[in-house]
Amino acid sequence: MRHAMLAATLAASVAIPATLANATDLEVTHWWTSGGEAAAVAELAKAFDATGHKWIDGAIAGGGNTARPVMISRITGGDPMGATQFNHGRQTEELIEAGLMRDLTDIAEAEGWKDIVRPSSLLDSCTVDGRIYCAPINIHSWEWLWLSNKAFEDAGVEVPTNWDEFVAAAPKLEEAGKIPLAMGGQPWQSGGAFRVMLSSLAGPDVYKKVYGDKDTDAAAGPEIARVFEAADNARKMSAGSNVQDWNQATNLVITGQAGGQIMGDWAQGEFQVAGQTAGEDYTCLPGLGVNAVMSTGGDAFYFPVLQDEEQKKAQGELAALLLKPETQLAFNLKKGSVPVRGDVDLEAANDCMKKGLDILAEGRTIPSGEQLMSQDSLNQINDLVVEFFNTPSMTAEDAHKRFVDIVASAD
Amino acid sequence: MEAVNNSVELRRVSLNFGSVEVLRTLDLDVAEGEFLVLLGPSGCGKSTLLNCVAGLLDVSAGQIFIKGRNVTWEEPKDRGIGMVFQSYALYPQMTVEGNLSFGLKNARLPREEIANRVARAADILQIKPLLQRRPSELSGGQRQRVAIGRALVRDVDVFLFDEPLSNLDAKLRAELRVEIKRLHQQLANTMIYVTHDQIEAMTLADRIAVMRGGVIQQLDRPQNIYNRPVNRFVAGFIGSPGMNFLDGRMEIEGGKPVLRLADCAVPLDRYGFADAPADGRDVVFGIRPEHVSANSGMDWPFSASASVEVVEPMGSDTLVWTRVGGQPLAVRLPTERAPEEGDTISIGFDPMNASIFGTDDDSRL
Amino acid sequence: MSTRSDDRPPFRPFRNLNAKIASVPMILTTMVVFVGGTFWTVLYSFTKSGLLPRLEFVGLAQYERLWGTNRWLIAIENLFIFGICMLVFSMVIGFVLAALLDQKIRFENTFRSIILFPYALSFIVTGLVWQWILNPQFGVQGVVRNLGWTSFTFDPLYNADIVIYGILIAALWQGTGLVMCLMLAGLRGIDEDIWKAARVDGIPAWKTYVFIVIPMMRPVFVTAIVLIASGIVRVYDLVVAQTSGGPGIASEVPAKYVYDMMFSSQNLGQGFAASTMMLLSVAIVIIPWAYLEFGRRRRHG
Amino acid sequence: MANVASINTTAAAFDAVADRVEGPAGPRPRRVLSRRNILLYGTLILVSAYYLLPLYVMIVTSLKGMPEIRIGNVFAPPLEITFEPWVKAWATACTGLNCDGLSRGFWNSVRITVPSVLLSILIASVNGYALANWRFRGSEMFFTILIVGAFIPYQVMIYPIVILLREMGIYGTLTGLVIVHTIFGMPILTLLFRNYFTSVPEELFKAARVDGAGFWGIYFKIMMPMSLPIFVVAIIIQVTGIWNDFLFGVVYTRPESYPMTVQLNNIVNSVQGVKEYNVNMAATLLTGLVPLIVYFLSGKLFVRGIAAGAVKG
Repeated sequence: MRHAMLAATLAASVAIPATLANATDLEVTHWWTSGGEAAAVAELAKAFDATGHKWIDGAIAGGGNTARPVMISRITGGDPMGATQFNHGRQTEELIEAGLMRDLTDIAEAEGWKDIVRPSSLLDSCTVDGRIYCAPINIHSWEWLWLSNKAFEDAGVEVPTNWDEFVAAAPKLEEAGKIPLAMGGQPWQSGGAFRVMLSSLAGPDVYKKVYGDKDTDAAAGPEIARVFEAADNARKMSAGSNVQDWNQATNLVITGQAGGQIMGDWAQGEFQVAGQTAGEDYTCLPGLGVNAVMSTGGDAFYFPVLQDEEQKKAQGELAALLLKPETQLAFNLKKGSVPVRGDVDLEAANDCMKKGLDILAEGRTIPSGEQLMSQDSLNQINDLVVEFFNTPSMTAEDAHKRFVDIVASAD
Repeated sequence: MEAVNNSVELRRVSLNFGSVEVLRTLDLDVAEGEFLVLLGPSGCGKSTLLNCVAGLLDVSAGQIFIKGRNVTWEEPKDRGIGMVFQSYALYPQMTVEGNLSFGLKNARLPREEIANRVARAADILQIKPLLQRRPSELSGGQRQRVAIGRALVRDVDVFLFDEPLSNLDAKLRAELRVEIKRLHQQLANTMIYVTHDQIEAMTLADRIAVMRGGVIQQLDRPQNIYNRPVNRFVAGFIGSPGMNFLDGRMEIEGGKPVLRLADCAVPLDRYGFADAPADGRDVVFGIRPEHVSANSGMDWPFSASASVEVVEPMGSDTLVWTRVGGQPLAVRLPTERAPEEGDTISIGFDPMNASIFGTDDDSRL
Repeated sequence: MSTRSDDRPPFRPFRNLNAKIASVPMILTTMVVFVGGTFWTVLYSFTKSGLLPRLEFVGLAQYERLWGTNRWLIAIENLFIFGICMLVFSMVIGFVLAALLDQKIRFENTFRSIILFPYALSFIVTGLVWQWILNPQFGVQGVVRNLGWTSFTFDPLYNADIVIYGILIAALWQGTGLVMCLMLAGLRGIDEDIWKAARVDGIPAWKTYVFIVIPMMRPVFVTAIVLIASGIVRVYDLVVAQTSGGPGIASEVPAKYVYDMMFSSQNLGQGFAASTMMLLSVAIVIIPWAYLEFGRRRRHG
Repeated sequence: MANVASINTTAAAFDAVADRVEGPAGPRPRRVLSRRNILLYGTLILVSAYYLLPLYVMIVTSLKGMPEIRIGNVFAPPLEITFEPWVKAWATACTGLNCDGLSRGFWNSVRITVPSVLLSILIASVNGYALANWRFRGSEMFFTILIVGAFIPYQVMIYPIVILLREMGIYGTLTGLVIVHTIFGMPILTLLFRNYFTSVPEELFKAARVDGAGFWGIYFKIMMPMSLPIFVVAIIIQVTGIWNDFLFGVVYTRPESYPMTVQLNNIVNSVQGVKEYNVNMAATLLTGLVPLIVYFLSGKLFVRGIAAGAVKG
């Protein structure tokens, strides 16, 4: 920081031409490293560089759980980056309370974010005590089941239209040497899949009660017991899948080695990179084909408090840029996610994306897990589910009981 | 200030390592030009004392004067001393010349002065041809000459030697011993010399301080230490082969002191008692093997016949083990007059040459 | 006793000043980082620190949660299994290899270099290599299956029950060289006369090793055990590179739990509590050793 | 030693042929191919093969193309040698948008390792020297804490150090990481140097003091020139240790200055589509290359470093 300031004063004192002084390097950290994600980030970088500034890419591989610690320790460690990706929601609460994040309210008002961001709950997640601290960039929904048409063809069964059919088709898939359900080994993947099963199979109301109100009665109820039965099925179906990363699991579906995968809409980016077409090569079932609701979590950019005036200005420009229609379109097409503004023309959107847009338009939305629960509690649930998936001897009842315990102590 | 006729003075110096007393309230004066030897077994504190004088160890209490100047808290380099170590302690990466001049360079002496002094020291010690060599290329004797040279160039008043000859073989040791003596005669500096070798001590010293347990037992001229040891420890430590010690009982018979050794009695009237002898006191009677004669045909104040148990030839002399009053007694005889094992010989000695110690405090009566 | 005032040494804080200046980094490291840092962490393990440290005391709540968390229990169990196996195997293999190399063989240097070289590699490199070799599709399992034994199964990294042994294989590959080296140094330190005496007495070689040589090498064994044990508690990089704690959380270890809690779950208090437990377990190993080693040395003066 | 031993064995073998019929005379006959030797060397060769296997697999895999890897036998030598994976690993492999391969991490590691090694050795050697020759009240206590501190799990101190560095304003900078490496290298290095300087005859030190050299004079003019081997040992320990570090690199640096190990982990674990095992192995080998070179060049000194650091406890 001191060096930056020194450099700035020096720069000012020797009166470098104005055009040069305006070009500011801004480091942006994020954890978008898979093929589709990287392509989407490149769009953002291109747009930002077009303003005359320079996007310094600080990609941190290994997913949010690896990247967030680095980001947080840099922000709390007094070495903040220019901007950083977070899942909006409660991950940044304490950083904001500690005064480490920049208040974007003035920019949001100037750009009229209140009117264009849809659903409005997205902006609510960025708001603490009436002030806005983040720029939402996309809507990500977890509630998708991606199916490989080729795999079902090979097995000689119809492509299922809902979870139960999928479960029923599993034996045939296995006979054909396929893994019915691809599932990466990282805890957040099975944790997320479980949450999808919960909101889809038990319904949005139960979901809100459990994750939002931490209602132990609901958590202990028969609906959740059924969800654990479904998870038990999923466990059996995913037994043969031994990959770690989510995109490797997606790759199993793309290549037809696996029947399907429960994964967020970012998986779509991978299908696109592989040159596959929705409806022809793969099928998507929102809400597992049961309850077509979508969570409205997603990614947002936060801007740590900086001292350097030039960099502050660049921050502001980036924040405004992120919600511009062109940026939204270019980014979200590549990323496979849904734009945060309703007025973006999504002609180019494919089959699956349109399905998502329709659900959004109808308002069948639920808050994301990150918006409802602290990362700590979510990680506990992730740990439980991933243990369940990897421990065949653990019964659904046991897991259910421990789930209730976690919900009881969650915040 | 104290009188300046003493070169080195120690006043009530003591040194503790934790609860261990290494030096106990020690006083010592070394006269100008004197050659003083600190002698004692290992662990007696003699090297420690030398290190204190050099300033390499801080004393716990007391004062040290060199040339009348209180140097108790001075740095070693400021004390006007030169020191020679047992392991030579030559700087391995420097040439002989570098070793000799290192201290002078630290003292920032002018270049010519350094060259002059090095040349003079090399001359005295006859190490001129070695000046450009490294210590690893020198023999043990040469190394020790260089080490002495390093003290020499410092042009100081007091030389400290810390067992300088212990690492050399017997022949070289004898050679260098003479050389050190010659050096002392030539330079007439004060020298304090630590050794555990009594021959070195006897041959070199003006005075010897025999130490034990951090205390100076006896400080005297070599002959006195040999002839009149103040206690049993000094008596046993000095002399090789060691003094015979016979346990006995002192009685006054007819107004004359007599030593009772089981069946025989030794008249002690020729012995120079410090105090009047007491009747019925348990004592240790010490007599050196060289002071006992055998089959000499002379009339000794005490004589007895004894049978030879073991014979140890030592070259020119032979040590003959016999028994007196049931206790072993060694006799040192010229080899040509040595008896055979099993012979019976007549032994005799003069108690005037003996030393008698009380059993209570081991000190000389 | 002393009568004169200058009998006593004067108080001189600037004596030996350079040595004190030279020791400033050490004093700062020990007092601020080692002692201060440890104290700070232990103190904050009793607080409800989330993303940022906060002095809001909650008593033993973090520890209650810690010992009620399955992931921690798995981590502890893994550490236990891994630790015991690592200690036993690296000691036995290391000693046997050292004994083999001590037979006045030819090419001793070559053999020693080969066995020790993995020790020069980082845990990340080690973890990634073994991840590849143990890859069920292309690695050992795949090769054996291609040879015709199609039911052959060896996929430790993808089987929650045995994943910790998969990590153990890599750890042993990396670490036995060190033990071998220490043992070899120990064997070389043993007086040749012991072997001569044993031969004269007609004692068979293995008996000489077991009853005479090994007891004489006690200090080497103690050092090796302490080194390995403190390394075991720290094991982190290897797991991260090889399995990232997976499958699921089956190969979690305490060091990773601490890191994840502090930085990923944004629950510093929990992380501090876990690291305090790690400290405690190290103390159980180190304090007796330090007492034996340093305490005894001091008594000898 | 080894040479003498081998000469002896060879000599014995020749003597065995020339042995007379009358009865044993001269050295005991020994055959090279005795059962003991077959067993001994057989075991050692097997063991060596096991230890070399991963190295072999790395090299082989890194020289294959992806199609060849997919038909799958990690042990088979490459049918068609390609250096493309190496080029890719070094120059073009991606983490996120940064597709400049491991080269960046390599230079970062160099920038981290060189000052860290120099600073840590400088501080620790002076420190060990002070502890060996210039003890003062409390110096032994600090040393004991330092050694015991070496066994404290890093996890206990990670966060306090974050705070310390932040307060000093050097969090995330190279300086910060260098200091962290200096701190954590201090116990082992101080021990190494202290033990070494203690073994230097004390009289040498005393002689230098009588000669008027002070603390720094003795260190630079007497001790340092005498101790080159131990400095080499320390350099070996530090270069391999710091080069191989992962945890501190992750915690205390920012992504653009990640050391090679961290970048390696990122490249290997950030998959785009299919895992490119050949590139991964090339990257892994590249990362391991520096310590391996140090290891094979230093030979006995490396062993001595381990023994010196470890055996004395």
